[in-house]
Amino acid sequence: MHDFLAQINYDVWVLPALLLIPLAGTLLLLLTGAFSGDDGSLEAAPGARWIALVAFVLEFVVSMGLWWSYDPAGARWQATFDHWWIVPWNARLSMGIDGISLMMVLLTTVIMPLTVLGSWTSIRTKVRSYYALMLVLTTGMLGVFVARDMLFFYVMWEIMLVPMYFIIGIWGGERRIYASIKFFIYTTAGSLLMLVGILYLWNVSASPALGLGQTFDYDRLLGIAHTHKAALWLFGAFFLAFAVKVPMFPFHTWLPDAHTEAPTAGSVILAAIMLKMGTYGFLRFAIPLFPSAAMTPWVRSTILTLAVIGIIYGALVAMVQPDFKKLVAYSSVSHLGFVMLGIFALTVQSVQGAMIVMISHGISTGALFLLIGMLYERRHTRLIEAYGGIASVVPLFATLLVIVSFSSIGLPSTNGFVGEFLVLIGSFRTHPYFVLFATTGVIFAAAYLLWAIQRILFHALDKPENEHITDLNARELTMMAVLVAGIFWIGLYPQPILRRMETSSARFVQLVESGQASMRTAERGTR
Amino acid sequence: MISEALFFSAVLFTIGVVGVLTRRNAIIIFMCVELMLNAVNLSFIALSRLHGSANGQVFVLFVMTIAAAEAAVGLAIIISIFRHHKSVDLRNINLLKG
Amino acid sequence: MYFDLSIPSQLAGALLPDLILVIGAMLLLLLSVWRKESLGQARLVGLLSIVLCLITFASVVWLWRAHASASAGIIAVDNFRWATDCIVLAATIIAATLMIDYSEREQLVSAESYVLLLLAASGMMLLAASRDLIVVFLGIELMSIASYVLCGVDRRSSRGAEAALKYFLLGAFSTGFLLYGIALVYGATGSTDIATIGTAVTGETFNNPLLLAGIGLLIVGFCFKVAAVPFHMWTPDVYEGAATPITAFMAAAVKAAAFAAFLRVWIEAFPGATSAWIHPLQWLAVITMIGGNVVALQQKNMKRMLAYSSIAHAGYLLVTVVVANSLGASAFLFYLVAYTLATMGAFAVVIALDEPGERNQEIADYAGLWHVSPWLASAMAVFMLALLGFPIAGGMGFFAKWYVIDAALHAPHPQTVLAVILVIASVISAGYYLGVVLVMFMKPRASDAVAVRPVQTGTFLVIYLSAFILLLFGVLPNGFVTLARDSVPISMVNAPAGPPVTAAASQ
Amino acid sequence: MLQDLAAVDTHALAATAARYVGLLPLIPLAGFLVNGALSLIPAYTMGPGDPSAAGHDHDGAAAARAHAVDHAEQSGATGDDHHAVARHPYAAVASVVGPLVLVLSFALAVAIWLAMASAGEMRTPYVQRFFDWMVTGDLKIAWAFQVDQLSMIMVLVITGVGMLIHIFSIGYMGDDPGYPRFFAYLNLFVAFMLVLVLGASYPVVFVGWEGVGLCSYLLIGFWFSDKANAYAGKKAFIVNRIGDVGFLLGMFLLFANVGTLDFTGVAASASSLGYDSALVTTICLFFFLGCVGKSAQLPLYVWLPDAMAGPTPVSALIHAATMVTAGVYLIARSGFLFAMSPTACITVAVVGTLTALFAATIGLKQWDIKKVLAYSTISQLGYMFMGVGAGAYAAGMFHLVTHAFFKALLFLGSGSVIFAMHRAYHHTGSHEDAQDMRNMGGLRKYMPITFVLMWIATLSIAGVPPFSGFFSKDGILGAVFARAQHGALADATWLGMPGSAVLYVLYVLGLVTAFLTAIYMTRLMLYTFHGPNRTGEAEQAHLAEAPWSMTGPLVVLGVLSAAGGWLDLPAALPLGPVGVLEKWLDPVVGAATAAVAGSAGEAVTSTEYFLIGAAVVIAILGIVVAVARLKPALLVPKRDALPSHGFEHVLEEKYYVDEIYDDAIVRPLVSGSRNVLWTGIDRGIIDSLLVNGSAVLARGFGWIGSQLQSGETGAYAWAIAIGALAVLGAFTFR
Repeated sequence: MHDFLAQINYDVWVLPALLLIPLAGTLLLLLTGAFSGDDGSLEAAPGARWIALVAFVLEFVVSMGLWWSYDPAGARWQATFDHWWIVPWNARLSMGIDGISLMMVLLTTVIMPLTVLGSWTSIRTKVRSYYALMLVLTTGMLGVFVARDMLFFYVMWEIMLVPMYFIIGIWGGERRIYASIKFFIYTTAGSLLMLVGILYLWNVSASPALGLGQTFDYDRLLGIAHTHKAALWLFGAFFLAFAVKVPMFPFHTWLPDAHTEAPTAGSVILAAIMLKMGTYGFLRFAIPLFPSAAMTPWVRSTILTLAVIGIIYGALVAMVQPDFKKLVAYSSVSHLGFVMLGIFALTVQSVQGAMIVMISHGISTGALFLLIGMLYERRHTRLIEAYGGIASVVPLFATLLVIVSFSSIGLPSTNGFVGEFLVLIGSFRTHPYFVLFATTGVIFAAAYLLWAIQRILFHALDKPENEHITDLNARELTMMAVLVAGIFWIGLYPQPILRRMETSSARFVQLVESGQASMRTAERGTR
Repeated sequence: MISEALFFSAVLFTIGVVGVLTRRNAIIIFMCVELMLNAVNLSFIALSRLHGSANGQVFVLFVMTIAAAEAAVGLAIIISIFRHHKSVDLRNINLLKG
Repeated sequence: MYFDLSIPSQLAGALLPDLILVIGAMLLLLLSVWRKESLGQARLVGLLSIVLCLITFASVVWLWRAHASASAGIIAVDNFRWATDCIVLAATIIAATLMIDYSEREQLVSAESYVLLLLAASGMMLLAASRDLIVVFLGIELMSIASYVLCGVDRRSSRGAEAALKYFLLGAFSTGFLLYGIALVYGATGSTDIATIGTAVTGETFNNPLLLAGIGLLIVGFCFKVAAVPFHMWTPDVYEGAATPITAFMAAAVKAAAFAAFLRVWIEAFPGATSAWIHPLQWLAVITMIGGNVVALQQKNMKRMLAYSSIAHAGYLLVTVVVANSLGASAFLFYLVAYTLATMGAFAVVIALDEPGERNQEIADYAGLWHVSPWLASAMAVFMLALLGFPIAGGMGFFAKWYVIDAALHAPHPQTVLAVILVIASVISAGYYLGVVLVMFMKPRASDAVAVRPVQTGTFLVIYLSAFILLLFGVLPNGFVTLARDSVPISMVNAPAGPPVTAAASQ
Repeated sequence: MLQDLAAVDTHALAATAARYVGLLPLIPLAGFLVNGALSLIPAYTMGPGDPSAAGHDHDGAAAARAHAVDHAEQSGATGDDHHAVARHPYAAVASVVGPLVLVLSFALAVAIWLAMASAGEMRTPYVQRFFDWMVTGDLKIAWAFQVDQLSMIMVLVITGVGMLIHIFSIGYMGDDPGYPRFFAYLNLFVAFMLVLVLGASYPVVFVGWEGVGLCSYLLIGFWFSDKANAYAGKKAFIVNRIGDVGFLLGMFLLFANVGTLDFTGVAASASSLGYDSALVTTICLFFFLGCVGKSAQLPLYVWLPDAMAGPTPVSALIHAATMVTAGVYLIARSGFLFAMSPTACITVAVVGTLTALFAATIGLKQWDIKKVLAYSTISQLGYMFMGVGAGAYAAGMFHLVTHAFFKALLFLGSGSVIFAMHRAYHHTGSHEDAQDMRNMGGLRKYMPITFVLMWIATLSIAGVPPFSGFFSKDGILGAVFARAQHGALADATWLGMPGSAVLYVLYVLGLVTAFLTAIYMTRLMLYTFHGPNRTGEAEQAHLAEAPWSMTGPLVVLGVLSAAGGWLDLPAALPLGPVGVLEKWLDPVVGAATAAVAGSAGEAVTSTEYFLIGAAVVIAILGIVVAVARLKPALLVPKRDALPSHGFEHVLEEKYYVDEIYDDAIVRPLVSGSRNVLWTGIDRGIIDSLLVNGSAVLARGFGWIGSQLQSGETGAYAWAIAIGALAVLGAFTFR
């Protein structure tokens, strides 16, 4: 495999190719749309979903090479690509992956084909536009994960909002308009302050002494020392952008609405990938760029407290949701709390665990949303109380829902456990009391999900309209099979993933710790 | 001398402003504006003399020309409004608001 | 190419584009009154005025490419002027194009409106060139008087008449303030020449109450023209009442030219008094940004909403005036390009969907537009996102805002707070810009909705070319960034962009 | 990893059957997969390609299923053990696969055991590493199994008893439409249980620990269409999770201080934690919290009685013989930790004893035959904790084994009874409760084999010699008494009280519990098998012994219950080889036992004979009292029964603990989450007030602004003038 990849110069072109393949798909869809003259309904344009599927599968195949080409012991950035962009501002199309980006890129390319399958029959109007937006969205998301230039990163970060806004607003549920605009404004409000922060960084990045101009280059920005006050303000700006995206309590209220109203694929993408951008942002930008601010004791303990509150609060609120999708949405708040805990606890295990939670939350919650979508497609309601006893009508569905739920609960031997365990065991070393509370989250996780599946799958089948729900078909089973395989793979043998991320996670921890240390010595020096 | 002229000019200007603010007849308001312009002209003349430069006087000529043009255009507009509203009372003219 | 402005013939050379435009406009005026008024004749005048603008544009570009320079004098010969001229002329061309289609739709026979457009444009070009307060005044009046008339160009419309009256009365009123301001500044410095004033206004003299009052009144005058809160109140009414192409013209070109003069005066004449005017201007910028946006949230009518949006953008542009350095000028120019294209594009869409008598302009009338004409809706979405300042999908709008924020942060007195407020104001603006997108894409088409007519050629070109340029340069803004960076007023070319900013988080 | 393998190669078990230890859980897992597939195959009929298009179509397969469900609903009697009657199309295959995998596992277990027996004394465990699980930084957790004497005992019990219960289930569950699913779950359970006992590190044990919880959840809710069953399953899992939090925190604390989670590693460096330090006590108590949940001790026992909602073989296998004893196993396994903390040890013993007594009192007044057994199980588990808490690991394990025999027998026997009762009611179409003892009586006539076997088990659990329960219970009580006399625990203080006094009290309470045990078990037997039959005239004709596939396993268990005591005879009663089990376990728990017990061995003294005598007397006394006081003839069937009063009623209602938990914890939590967190904070404060509030605020300002925009030119002029004044003012007063 390595030889083959080297032979085709894989590392050289893979990242731009990954960004361009979806765009090519978009173009194709728009062109066919422009010349067809039909209304773009599923009946009129059945080929659109095939175009999207082929594009996403191609994307997946191309991206898989990264799995082998990435060398954990190799250079910090791999598969790098660098091209001029906005010359007067010295902004560049600069990309590369490390272990953390690698996993996020692969998560994206794995999830996206499944979302197409998840939309296969449920999206019936304007299908070309729908899939075109999905493709654009993919470019944006991948761009965020591979960007090494802050301006490029920001542009990609923002551009994702538009397709998602349309996906929620056009193909969403009843309150889709409210949800979409809330989603957009909430997240924009967070990220625009980050824009100011990025500009500030850019302004201070020039070092005339070394003959270097202003730059957006991530690695050079890493090396800039800020005064503590400036660092705090900058961290605050970045924090807001990422905290909204994560979403951390109390910046989370856009999520239940967006998740609930989005079409299935939208919810899956939101949960599986877009939320991870927040935590990825912390890992890549907010903390390494301003370690002294992020690790200021009061900042750190505030964020850890919010993370732990998020874990418990999200679970408790999830417990009382009448709408299953909303329940899963709040469960995301809880799961992402674990991620934040792991990141800010700053040990190798906790960071690795946070990454695993990010991946496995993508898989498990994605799967949950797909399953809800399948149910919704059949019964057109997401209310838990509308079901009951359907396990006897749809045993395959029930089996899968139980498996996925238990992975979300964090049953050992599924992915959920590995992540939470690593987060908690790692965090315990630095913050035992936070972990004490966080660990109770596993009880509530069991409470809300088991209660929900009990009311959906079990009890008597007492509603006549539920008696004729059809069980899953081959397409639906295919996508679930992929996710279930992922659940058990990560649960039983996460080592290939952990190994690939190990260097990057360790580097993150070490970078922050040394940044903290240098800050301390600097302060001591000034005193 | 100069301060008296400037003060006088300021008073005239203020009278013009107050007229604009208090009157509701478009033509009267326009005349008040003309008063303001002429008050400024007075200042220009005085200052021109103070500085001993011709600029101020040149400026006054321009202002007078432009005021004339403005008057021509303005009266035309007021006539046009009168055609529509049969009135030039500004209190009646508020189709556009919000 | 070098012009010695003390020699009349060379002065005329330096004013070549302006002269071409004015003389051409006069000839067209003759043409327009030559024969009995008819739609065809008006259309001919319109087309010829576009040609004239193009010729003028070519002459501007020629002078620009020839690196024309000049001795100190009443007019500037610098890239800032050429860049502003280009924007103004482009806006005029767009307005004339839209006017042709609009007149045809509304059966409005008005050949003189094109001539007025040209005259207003020449006033604007004069403003862009002015380095003397007399010229500033002349330019503003030339522009304004033509605009007053343009507002009421549809004599059948009582709303048009009302708009014209309000604009005229308030415009004249504010002219008084501007003029008084000029007079006081003249009194304090003994000159109307901007450069001379600049040397006179230094740390020692700027406490002169005459000067301060003059600067204050100049702010009032300029802020009226650029429609800054609280001098903005004419804007929504006038924009709504005027014929839509004229509104577009005013929203883009009038504002651009007024700002160009504002900026030049501030950069060249008053840097010595920065500490005096910076706080009032900051406050004006803040209340304009916030005020324009919050009131826009309440609007139901598309034109009115765009009017408030233009007020908000005046607030953003005021930030560049607060910065008042070369970076601010570059940011201003870049912003202007994006803003002009986006706002005129949006008005073009309004015209495309217009029904005779200016009906079908409520935002609610746009419901479900995407389902019946997806491209038009998409273009409108691009314009809205551009005005919002969103990257890629909003094209250049993002880099424009980016540039302004950068200018604010990079100023000698870093305007971090203004930058943050700008950002917050942008978030508020998302409420109504997205509201339009939402209505077009996510609401169903009303059953009694008017069928969308085929878009007329000129409007079509305006809409899609604007969108295309916005998007293209929204991905690769290199060309415009370089142009904007090199197009600062002549006095700033050799001056440094201010001391390198050190790590001060706020000013 | 290669180095580890090399090290293992030198072990005595390296070349024996033990190297196939990985197959032990894999075989039942394979059974799970096969049976699981069987249960899903009929369900999988290729539906239409587009679910939304055909979502409401009434396609054939769905109709058939719906009909089956209707049938299940009608035939499901209230509260009884058997629900739908419809034989699954692949039942025959499942009947082979399900038990067969257990037979194979058992055979392999025996082979490994034989290898161990022939390898001679083995002081170190045989650890087999398979592959890395979670390795990052200095955390190294591998998938590894550990074969030693302790795990082998458990493996034999699990596979052996499990095998018998599987065979029993063929008959018991034969007519259930979910037959393959049942075997799938049961197989999966065995697989996880084997992982639990074989795991070489705490995290691997935890996999089994939660895995069996999953299976328990699935099996309790096996007849999920009944709301109570589904609820009970969920309750079991959640209550267990509370304990699991303790397990997790124990692991975290251990890793943070020792740096490893392997049993061998922790055992090697446990002494670094400091004898009787707060740290080691905390670790132990956290682990014990896990045990409290899994083994249904106070205060987390509430799930186990409800768990009786599952099919009876499940109750026998999971909720009596194996899973619930995992806590005892864990403490025995962690002996090296507990031995370092007398405080933790006494806590374990106290909780165990109190649970034993508490559950026994409730058992006195239950009418549901399975509920009696459930509380009996809790009580017996309490005994085991008393034993391991007192550092008598071998005695605790011994009771675990004998309890597995006689309690499995009791449950399967009761299953047999319920099966007969249900069949009788089914024939007559009656909807009486097939599990209520008031509806039984006099069954010895109809079910003689079951009757005899159940009495063997009853005598065993009551502690009547020479049945197995007598020896194991005596071992525990004797150990507690011995610890009270001397040793580390006697010298320690517990909550300010001297350890020896506490232990003496525990000993007495243990005796009281033994007395109560004898009473409630005799009561069960009397009401079920003796006296007149209260089932009903019509039904009596259909009461009969179950088929041999069910009684066969009962017989085997009966033999084991009767003779199990010979596994570990006390020195005082040398009826055969003395202390076999204790010697066998010595390499694993010997050191820990010695640390707790002190150097003095348990010499055969007159005290000991006295103790044995006391226990026997108390057991017999209990039986006698029960026989004398209870009058089965006076009992009326359930439907005619009068409500009980006073303390009796409190016992019948189980001290209202469920209700208290419900009112004090569950309801406040749910309503607090709904009304305070969700409606109040989430939707109220954050969303309405802050998020939408800021939007409303902006719109409000906008509204004010647009109201100011009155359309009056004069007003606009005023605005300009005021603005101008303000600007001038700003210049003047700057």
